[in-house]
Amino acid sequence: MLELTETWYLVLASLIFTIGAVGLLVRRNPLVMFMCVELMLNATTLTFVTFSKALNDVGGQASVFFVLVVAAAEVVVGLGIIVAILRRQDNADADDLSLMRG
Amino acid sequence: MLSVILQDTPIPISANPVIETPEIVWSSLAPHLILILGGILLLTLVSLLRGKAPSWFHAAWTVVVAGAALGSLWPLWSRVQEDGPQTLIAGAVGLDGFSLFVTGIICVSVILSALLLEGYLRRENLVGPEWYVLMLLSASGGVIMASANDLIVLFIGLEILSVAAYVLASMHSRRISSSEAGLKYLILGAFSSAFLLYGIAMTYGATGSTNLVRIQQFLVDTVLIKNGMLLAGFAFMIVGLGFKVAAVPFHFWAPDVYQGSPTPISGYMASGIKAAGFAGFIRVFVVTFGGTYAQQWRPMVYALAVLSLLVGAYMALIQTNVKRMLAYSSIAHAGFILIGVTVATDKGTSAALFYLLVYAFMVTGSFGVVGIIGREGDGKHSLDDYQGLGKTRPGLALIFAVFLLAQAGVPFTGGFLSKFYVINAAVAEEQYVLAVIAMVSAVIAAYLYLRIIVSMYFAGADDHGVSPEMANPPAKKVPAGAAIALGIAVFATLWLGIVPDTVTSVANEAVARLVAFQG
Amino acid sequence: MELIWLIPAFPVVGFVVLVLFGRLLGKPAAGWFASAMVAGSFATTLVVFLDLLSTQSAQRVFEQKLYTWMPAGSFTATFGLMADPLSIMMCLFVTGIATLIHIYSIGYMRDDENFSKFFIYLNLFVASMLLLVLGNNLLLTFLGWEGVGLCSFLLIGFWHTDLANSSAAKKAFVANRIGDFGFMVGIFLVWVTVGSINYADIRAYAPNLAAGTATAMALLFFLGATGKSAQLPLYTWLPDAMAGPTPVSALMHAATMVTAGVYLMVRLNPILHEAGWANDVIAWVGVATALVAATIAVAQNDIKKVLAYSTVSQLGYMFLAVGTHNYVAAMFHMVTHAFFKALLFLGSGSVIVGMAHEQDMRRYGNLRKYMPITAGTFIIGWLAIAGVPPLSGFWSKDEILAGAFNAGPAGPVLWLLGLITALLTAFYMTRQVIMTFYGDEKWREDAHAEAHAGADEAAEAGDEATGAPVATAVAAVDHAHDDHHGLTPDHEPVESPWTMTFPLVVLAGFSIVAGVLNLPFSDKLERLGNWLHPVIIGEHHMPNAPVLFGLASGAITTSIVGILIGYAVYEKRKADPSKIELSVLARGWFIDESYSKFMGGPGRAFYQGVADFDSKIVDGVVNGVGKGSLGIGRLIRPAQSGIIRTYALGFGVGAVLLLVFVVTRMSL
Amino acid sequence: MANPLSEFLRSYLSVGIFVGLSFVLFGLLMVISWALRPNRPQAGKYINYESGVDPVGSTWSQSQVRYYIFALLFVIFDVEAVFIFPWATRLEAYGTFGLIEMFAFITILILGLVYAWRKGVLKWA
Repeated sequence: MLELTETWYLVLASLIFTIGAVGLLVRRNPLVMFMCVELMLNATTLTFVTFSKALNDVGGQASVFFVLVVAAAEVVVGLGIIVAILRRQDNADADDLSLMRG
Repeated sequence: MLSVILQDTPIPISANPVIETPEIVWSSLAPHLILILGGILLLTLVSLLRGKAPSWFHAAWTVVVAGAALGSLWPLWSRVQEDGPQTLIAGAVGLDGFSLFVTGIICVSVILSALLLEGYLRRENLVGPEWYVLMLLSASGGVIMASANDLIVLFIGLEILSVAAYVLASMHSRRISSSEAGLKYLILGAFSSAFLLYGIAMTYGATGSTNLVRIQQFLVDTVLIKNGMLLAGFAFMIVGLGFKVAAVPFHFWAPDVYQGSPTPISGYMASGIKAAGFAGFIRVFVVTFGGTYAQQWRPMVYALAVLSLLVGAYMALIQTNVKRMLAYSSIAHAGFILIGVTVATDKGTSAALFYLLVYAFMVTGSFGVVGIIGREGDGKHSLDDYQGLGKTRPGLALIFAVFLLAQAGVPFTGGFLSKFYVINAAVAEEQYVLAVIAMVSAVIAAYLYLRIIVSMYFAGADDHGVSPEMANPPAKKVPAGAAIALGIAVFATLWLGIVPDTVTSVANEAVARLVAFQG
Repeated sequence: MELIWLIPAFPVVGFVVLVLFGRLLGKPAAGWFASAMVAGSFATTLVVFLDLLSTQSAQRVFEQKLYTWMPAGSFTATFGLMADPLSIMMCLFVTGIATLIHIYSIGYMRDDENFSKFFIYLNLFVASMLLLVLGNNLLLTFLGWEGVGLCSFLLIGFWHTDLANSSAAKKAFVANRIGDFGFMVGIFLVWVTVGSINYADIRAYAPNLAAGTATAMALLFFLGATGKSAQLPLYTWLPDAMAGPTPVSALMHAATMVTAGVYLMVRLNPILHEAGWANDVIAWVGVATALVAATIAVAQNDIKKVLAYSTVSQLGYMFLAVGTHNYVAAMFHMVTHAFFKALLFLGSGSVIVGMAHEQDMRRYGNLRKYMPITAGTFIIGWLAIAGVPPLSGFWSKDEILAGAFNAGPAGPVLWLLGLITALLTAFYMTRQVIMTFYGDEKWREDAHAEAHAGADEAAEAGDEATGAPVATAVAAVDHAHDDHHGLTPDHEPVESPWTMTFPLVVLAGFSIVAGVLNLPFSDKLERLGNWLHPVIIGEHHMPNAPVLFGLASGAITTSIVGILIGYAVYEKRKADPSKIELSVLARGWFIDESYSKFMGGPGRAFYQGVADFDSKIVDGVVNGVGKGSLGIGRLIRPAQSGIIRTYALGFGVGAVLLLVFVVTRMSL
Repeated sequence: MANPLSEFLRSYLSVGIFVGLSFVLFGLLMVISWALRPNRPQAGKYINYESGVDPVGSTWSQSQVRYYIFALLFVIFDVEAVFIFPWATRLEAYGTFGLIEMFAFITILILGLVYAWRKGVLKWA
């Protein structure tokens, strides 16, 4: 049977990371863009855990908590701002928000 | 069959009952604690008093708190001078000249911005404690970042700093561009912190620990055969920190966010947050990976520096909005400071530190003046709004001229010396190409600053040189807080230009050292 | 000896005081004050001279460093004055003549409205001349050189309202500048090779100068000298400089300024000593100038023009002496020439004043009856310049010719040409004296001759105006510059006031006595030779006695013959004067016109081309860079589109590039 | 010898079995009711069921902001809970230091709540 070594997980994590990054580039709706960012953060947590398991050091898993907290804070604040903007223009997608340019 | 399954999955219960908790030397965390508690107390006090607090109270409180934090630096500085830098809280936070210096810069920036903010908010009638609380908390984030000895602590400091900044940027409820700026800053900020985190994970994987001291130790002891992971970590971290510092490929957010967000906040962002960003940059790259791995990451930062210098200068030429001009010029300044970082020597770091301090005064002052000139609704920033300022508001125009000349690097101002030290550091390392590009960029940027001065004093002058009165001049009386702040900033800019040695000697000593954590 | 700084200080003080209070002092007082200043300087020079005389001839060098003027790294120019036999001798005759001319010009400029301004310039001139002479390094001499050039420009163009004068002044200045160019390059060359520009160092370093560099230096300084002392290529400005007031012509364009070139050459004799064939060049240019100028002088009708060309030819003599290493003779001739030429100029000045500012000799005649003193002194001057013995002219010119005779293979040819020039000099001076003071009073019967004179004038003016554009259009017969011109037939010339005749008498005395300075008979009598000995390097041996006497007698006969021919042609009307005064000579062998034509035509086109090049290409590049950077700005502007996703894209691209970089450097 | 992979999978077997059972049960209920009931489609049957009341407006109705704010507050305190639970399980191991630490953590969040309450965010009406 195939051996689920550490690189598998790393590859999976980087895949998720790139999906998140590309998602942010492609999608218009700020909410979805925000979710892509969260996706990227989760990819990093996966990498952390994989490394912690490989290095057999608990530090990696501890840092997952901090990432979690940070992600939560970001979500709360982010959604706050996005909702504030959406209330002002109902169908605001990211491209309309380009008053400042040049 | 179910119970069999349940029994087989062991639930790990650790054996030893007591976990030794790290002993904390509270006094050395003074600046961090003062800022955090100051912010929280302000929040609770004002909410308990439910709006009976006078409007100047918030600003006064912030200034006192930041002043206290600044004051607390002195005993710590003397302690560091005596028995050298220390690492505290199980290696999480480092106390050395570098972190104290950057903390000083951030506190200065907070004081000046708070003073400017007070008048600004009254004019825009957006008075509220939230502004100051967020500023104090973001400052505390910056301080944590500056003294972080652990990548995760660095990340947390960065996040505290940025999340508060996202909100600050979008707090001007009536202006569309403010919320737009907030959103842009938020999404791209989150995007960049994801990169930074991924970089940290990579480095963690490659070196086995997130603690800078252990990483350095690890890199000294072992020679990595496959350094791919580590280099990838470098790349991602550079992306993350590069964003924070608005280095060029990652600078796109800066002009829009500086233009959109309320002007004193842009000032704070341009000075305080950028200082913290650079602190992170230097602490991670110059200090930890400064040794053998320097030539791995230096080319990347070199490219960033060159791009920032050129794009910052060239794009600034074609702007018509003064705030955007200042934004692009701050990108050019970032380029300059990056030179200090690329050189990766103590001389470079102290040059960068000095530059950051002078830059903090210049930029906060400039944005302060722009804020005042922006008049009601903080909208009037185009060049022709500045025409004839020299005649109608000579004092204000003069102060702004001093800041602009300082940013251009005219002698007898701090700007000149800071640029001089940085280029000096570059030349000492035979980075002649970099030095030349820096000077070219300074020349191009000079056109930008002089353009503003020309429009203030000379533009629209009829034949015998008398420039017209301004259409609707800004408020005659400059708010008290702003006047104090501008006074301090102008005095400091000139003082640093003429008598810089006290500060430069401090900057030279304030070079980061990683010290193994004893016990 | 320490008083040396007083010498230039007096005229400088005079200059400053006159500039500040000139108008207040009013008409005569300003003039007297200026003369007093120059007299004071003369007195101090006398004191220093006596002091120098008393010291041993070897240590007759005293340098006084006042302050460091220009400390620029390894190059330091000190402001120091040097008193040695050469410079003190020059100071003596410069201040002496200047005092006399100052007194003279009080009378001459009596009815001129900006009277004090004239004396301001004169004092400034004397100050810069003294600086030129006393300076202990090349830079100070150059400062004096420029100061003198400036004053000559100001004084020639003193009556600048008249276009002719101002263009003459410009011409003089430009010609001098061309010379100064050579002087400057010379200074640079000296500085590069010798490492210092002090005369003492130059003199010490001279022996180990490479022949090539020494020649180059000599030629460069000679170019400077030709500019200043009006030698062949650059002499055209001196005749036109006669547009200035006569005292100016006397002081500057006869005695002092034009001798600066000779002084420079003598001062740099250590270099000339090493410069091989450069000396022959100097000698030949000198003798050629002398000959050409003499021939032109023969055909001039303006009294001052004749003297101007005669000055040019006498200077040619001096350079001939310098070229043949006969420096003592050059200095001797310079001194004697200064006396009798100043005398002749001042004499012509008093004639012009007497004849209501009419300068055309053809309308003079029989003036000795009306102006006895002027005539008497003028005749002494004439005899001196013609080289009639016992007067000073004979001794100095003879020494030069004798020195030239045995100077190398070309010696006799040089001597012969010099002799011919002496003959011509005697001839044209006689012509001038006779036309002015003897014969019938031609302006009397001008009534019927008016038309003829008018026509003649028109003819003259006509051919003059052909080529010259603005730069050199100096009317051949520059009519009197002030208003009350008009020599009416019943005009009774009257003798000039005592302030004008007194200097004439003094100068006449000197012209007679000056010869005693350097009699060739015995060593003791060669006072000037011994006096200048410490300054001169290398020996110059005159031919032995019998040859010397032969040459001397030859010289005497030529001058007598010259006078007789002149007398025959003009007094006795034996030959028709127009056969001698050929129009080609009158127009100075067309040299002047050819210059102006060149400047007008191709020269202008060239300068225009250079100016266009500069404006189009050089400025073009500079503005181009400016526009270019704006262009680049506009180029990368669209990247900042305002849309978050493009920012994120930029972000992503940056990250990818970094990763690509990492991959390249990664060692898997 | 059960190789490590199957050991790894076996521990997840129990989870797999429960999930499978739930799907089967749910599937059966839906299929049987679909098979037995008569099929007479009428418009009235397809309108949204809003607890008996006639539905008003489209689905995309403007939702009150306060729902959203409560959701945010919930997220914050939920994450707080995430930290408190592991602390609670090992309470005695952390000793007094751990106690003070956690109280500091909790008071900061409580202060945040006080601010929100004083700001009038929690008012429902």
